Amino acid sequence: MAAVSGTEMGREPELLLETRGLSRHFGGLTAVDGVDFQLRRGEVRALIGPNGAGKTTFVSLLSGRIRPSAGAIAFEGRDVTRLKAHARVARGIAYTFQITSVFQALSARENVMLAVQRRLTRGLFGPSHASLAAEADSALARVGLAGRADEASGNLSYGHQRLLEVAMGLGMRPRLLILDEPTQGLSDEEVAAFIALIRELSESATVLLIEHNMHVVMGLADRITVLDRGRVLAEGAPEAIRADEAVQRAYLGG
Amino acid sequence: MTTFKDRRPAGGKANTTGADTTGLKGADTKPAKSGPSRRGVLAGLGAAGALTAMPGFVRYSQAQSAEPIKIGFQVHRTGIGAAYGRWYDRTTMAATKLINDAGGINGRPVEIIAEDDGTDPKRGAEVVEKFATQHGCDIAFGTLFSHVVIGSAPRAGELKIPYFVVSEGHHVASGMLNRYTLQPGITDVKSQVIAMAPWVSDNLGKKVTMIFPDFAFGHNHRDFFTEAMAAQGGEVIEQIAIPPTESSFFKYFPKIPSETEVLYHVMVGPGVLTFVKEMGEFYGSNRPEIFGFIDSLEAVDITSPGLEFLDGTYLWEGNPRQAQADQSEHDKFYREAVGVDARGASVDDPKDVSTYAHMFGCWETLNIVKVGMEACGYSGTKDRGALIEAVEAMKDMPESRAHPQGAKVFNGKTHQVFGHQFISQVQGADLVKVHTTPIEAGYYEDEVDYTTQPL
Amino acid sequence: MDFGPYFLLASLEGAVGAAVLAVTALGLSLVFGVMRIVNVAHGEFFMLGAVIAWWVASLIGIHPAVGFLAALVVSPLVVGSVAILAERTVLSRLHYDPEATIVATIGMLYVIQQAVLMTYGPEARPVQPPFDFRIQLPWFGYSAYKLFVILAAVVLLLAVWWGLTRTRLGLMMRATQIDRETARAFAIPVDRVYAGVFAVGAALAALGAVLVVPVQQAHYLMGHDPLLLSFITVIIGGLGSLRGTVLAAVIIGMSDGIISVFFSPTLAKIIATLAVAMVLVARPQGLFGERAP
Amino acid sequence: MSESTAVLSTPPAAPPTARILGLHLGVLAVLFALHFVLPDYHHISLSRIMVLACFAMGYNLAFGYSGLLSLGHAMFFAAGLYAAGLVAQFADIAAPGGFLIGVAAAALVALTLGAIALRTGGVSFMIVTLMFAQAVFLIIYYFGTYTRGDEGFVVPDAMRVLLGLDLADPTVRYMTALALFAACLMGSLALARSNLGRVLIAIRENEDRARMLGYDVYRYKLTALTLSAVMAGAAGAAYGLLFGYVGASFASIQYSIYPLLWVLMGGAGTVLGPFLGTVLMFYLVDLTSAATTAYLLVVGLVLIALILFFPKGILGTVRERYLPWLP
Repeated sequence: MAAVSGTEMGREPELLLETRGLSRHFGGLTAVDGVDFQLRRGEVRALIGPNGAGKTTFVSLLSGRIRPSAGAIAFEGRDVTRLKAHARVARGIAYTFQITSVFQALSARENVMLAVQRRLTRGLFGPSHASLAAEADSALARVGLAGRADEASGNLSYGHQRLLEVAMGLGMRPRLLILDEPTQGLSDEEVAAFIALIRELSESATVLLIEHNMHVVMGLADRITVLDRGRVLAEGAPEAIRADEAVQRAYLGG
Repeated sequence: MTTFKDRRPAGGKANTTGADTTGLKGADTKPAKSGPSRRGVLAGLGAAGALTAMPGFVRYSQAQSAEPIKIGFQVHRTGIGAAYGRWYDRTTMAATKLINDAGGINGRPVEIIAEDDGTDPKRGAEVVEKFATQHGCDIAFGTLFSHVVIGSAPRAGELKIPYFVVSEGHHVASGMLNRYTLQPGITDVKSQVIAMAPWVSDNLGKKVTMIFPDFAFGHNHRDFFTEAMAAQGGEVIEQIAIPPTESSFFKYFPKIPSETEVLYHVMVGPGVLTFVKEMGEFYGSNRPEIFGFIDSLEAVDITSPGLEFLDGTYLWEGNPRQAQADQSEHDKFYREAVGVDARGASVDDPKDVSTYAHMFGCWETLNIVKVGMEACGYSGTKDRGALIEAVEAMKDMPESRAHPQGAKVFNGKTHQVFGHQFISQVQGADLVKVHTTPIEAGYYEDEVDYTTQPL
Repeated sequence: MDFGPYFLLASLEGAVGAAVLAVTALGLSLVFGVMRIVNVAHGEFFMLGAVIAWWVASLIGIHPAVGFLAALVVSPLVVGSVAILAERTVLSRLHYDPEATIVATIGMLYVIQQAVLMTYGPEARPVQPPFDFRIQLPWFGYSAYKLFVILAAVVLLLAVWWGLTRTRLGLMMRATQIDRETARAFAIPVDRVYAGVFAVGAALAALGAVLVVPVQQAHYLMGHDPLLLSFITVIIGGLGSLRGTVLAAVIIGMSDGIISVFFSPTLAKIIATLAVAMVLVARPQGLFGERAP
Repeated sequence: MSESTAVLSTPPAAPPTARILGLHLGVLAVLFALHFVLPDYHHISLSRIMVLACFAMGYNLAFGYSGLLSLGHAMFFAAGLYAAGLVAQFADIAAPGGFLIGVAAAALVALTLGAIALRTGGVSFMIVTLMFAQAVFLIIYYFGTYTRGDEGFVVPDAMRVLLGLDLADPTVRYMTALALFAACLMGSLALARSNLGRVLIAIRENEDRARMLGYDVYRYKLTALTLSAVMAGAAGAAYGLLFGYVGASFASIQYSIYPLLWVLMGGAGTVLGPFLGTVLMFYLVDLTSAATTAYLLVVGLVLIALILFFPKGILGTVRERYLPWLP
């Protein structure tokens, strides 16, 4: 299956992440099947595909939450295949969960402080409470949650919890931010605000986004990768993907 | 075996503790040296009102209305020692009643203050503290299980409250404990075991296999008996230790060598019936001679189903459970006072079997306390040291109502008493005494001289 | 004794232990699997079963076999009722929160133990086996009743298996185990199923105790070891896997018998204990669990 | 166990440091003052309670803050108790040295057995810790030649000396216990409010999420368990040296369950909860045992009532309803 060739820009941006022959089997089932994938620094990439295409498994392999059955992953030119999840985070790969999973008992601020703290911590004890809180508050302000910093995050609305997740992502200052269906369950206005936020964010980080909402995908992505049954079905600029027949078959023809 | 050195500094420890830290408000109590400030503040509060209104403080303030001799009775009401505790309780109450009926001690009535120690060393220590500092007891008394004794004794020593144990453990005479801990009412296990060896070797056989629980009590049997048997020209050919949590024993029997002439068993804990029953199943009618300690069969009816196999075997008894043909009038008197029938069960309930081989120790100890207190003119807690010295001065204790188990010799240096031991044979439903050891058969060299320690 | 007969003896002993353990642990496993709670009072249900067996047997003095059979019926019923009472008044109000349940069942442990101490007393009391028959093998004798225990346990296990797979209650239990919410949607009275499971679990402990009490004795502190062993068995067998529980019971029971042939007993216990721990470290889902919880 | 174990909630507001510090120093000041006014029995008992409360606070670090439900903490207490006791008995090492060796022994047990146990989680962790503790208990029996098994042994008086002061003296004992207690209490408080404490709470609340924030969850858990063991071991060593007895009953499963009960009663994940729970449990047993031999029955019923009506423990409930700033 030939990949749609991407739009050629003036110069080739540096590679941020690359996978070669990445596979993962669960028992007899192959969720990810020999995927070769490249991500350039600074782009916003959307990962789409029908349900069960292996999108979440694929990003879980990238983030280190699960181990690959075969293949290799390189991040910034270094092999991270054997690296544990937390160590990959330290290298700059951040992952936000599909199902909202903030620390419900902690305040919004403390949630973000946790994200900031790891980055600033050397050894067991890290920076002062005040400096952490200040940085957390600025991240909360960026996602529009400044007024809710002291609220227990479990009491926040669903949309706000999604925003909090993003604020935590911001707090980590990742090089690669992986967002798993970030707009699921959000209202139209919330989605619009979210698009603006990701755009702003993409200036400082590369973004890999799993998304069902085509409006979001088309509005955000520089390039799109389509997964189907664990393989890369197509890859290219949004317009090219929109026009691709194989993609349409996969989505519409079932 | 490890010997536990006495590490007390020769001149006694740096005396930071002052005379009496236990003192209650009794007029005869001196304030603790450590506590003048504490006492001062307490008195200065004047208000003890506020404090005494709290629940735990009630007895504290009532402590002096009457003037009985208060004996703190540390009793196993719960935990693994509960079956023993109940009979220790009855014996203690019976002895107290007699003492009181006869005018008490120095004209003062005896009051027993019982507290459950849960058969746990930590709670035991707390209970001793409670006797000394809250109940205002004159002495503490009555403990059986060794770990409770060893856990409590340091506290008794520090609080300087005489601690009379009825434990049969070797811990007192080994020198591990302190001058305030005494065992004048019951022979210790080392002496019991040593006294058995000559008879076993002469009458049952020279090649012995021992089965014992794999903890300190069992190890005492293992070490002392093996040594004593060797001295008799016999030999312990196998030692089978049973782990502390075991509930079935059958799989250990194949470890018994076939040339075994005598099987020596001492099991402690509720598993004994299983042990005997399985031993019967294993051997059938073709068995070696069997000799055991009755400790684990205390409070157990010898006619219980499963114990049939014991018929014809021999048991050590600290005091014959069943009234024997040559029963002394002292035993008769004691038996009746406690409420035990001729078969060793409660007169109210023939199924309620006593711990006859041990509980006499409570009776005799209380009588020794009485004699000791009267000898030193005991008038209050300030005379505790004098009481210790009075008991240490005791030696011969002839058989009497006060000593219904038989005559005894007390060793004031080691704080341990030595008495006769009995060997009974199970004959059908009966335990028939076949041998009485002389007191000297249980003697061994002193391992400590407590009298050199400061009071 | 030669190695061969010794090994046979140890295996027989192991099999008896395994049989009782399988029945007892199955009760815990059922509760664990369906309700997702740890019942620390399981050992006390076992003890209660033994004590009630003694009571029944000593009330019916006709023939040991009659007393034993009566105990086999009465004891699990009484213990099951106690369990239902506990489940309705305490556990259901805790909404089966795992930690809260542990604390509450520790409380029950104390209550049951103390209540038995106050009424039954601290003595160890024997129950006569229904038949007292000794089989003489060439090397040693063996109790026929113990062989009966193995047989009875197998029959009981088959009965439980039948009950779970062939009866309506069993179906409801399994449905509830798989998914509580869906079961509720299918109009399964989940609350009553929970009460039932808790009762059946306790009744199985009581049955295990009735089987063992002619071999051991009823004593108010006897629940400690069965609890610990059942606990281990259920975990090793794999959470919620009844087949795993039974298999683990056989392995643990047999190895307890056989290890004692080769090592000094206390050392054997240490080795066995550490082995169980290491199995769990290597396979947290248990030996027969399907996948990590 | 489950991830939904919100045993506590942390204060949403920025913690009022002065008030918190005041409260805890106030508790210490009251304990100091009580030395002068308490009747002897309660004075002795409080010495013991403070030592055991250190055990409970150690347990709370693992269970309350990090969500590690261990059923084997007796092994850490026993490691401290036996190490301190055995070096006193056989190597003539007196109190300060013995105490440090006890603490080191507990840390060593945590770094070996604890490190293995932490490879598992949830119910498996409970069982593995239970098994390890049981093995430690049996090992104490196995080496009965030195440990005297169940009987235990008395720590020689001459070894129970700290800086020339006799630890058996009531005042010295009380003040030593208070010093240890103060160290553990303020240590717990500092930890609960530290960055480390925040990570531990995060791990308790949602281990997976903490990992995806880049925290090496295993290393943090091991740190928490080791700190917890250090406190438990310190309590054990202090217990042996202050009260003069070392015995296997302190390594039994009972002593793994006690700290769990104390912590749950006082409030898991609260700094003062373990102490409160220890005090209440002690007096519950002490007062009921004076009134009835069935005190365990009362204890059992109280436990059930507590968990039914105060599931977050006393201070957990207080924090939830009245004092949200309580650490």
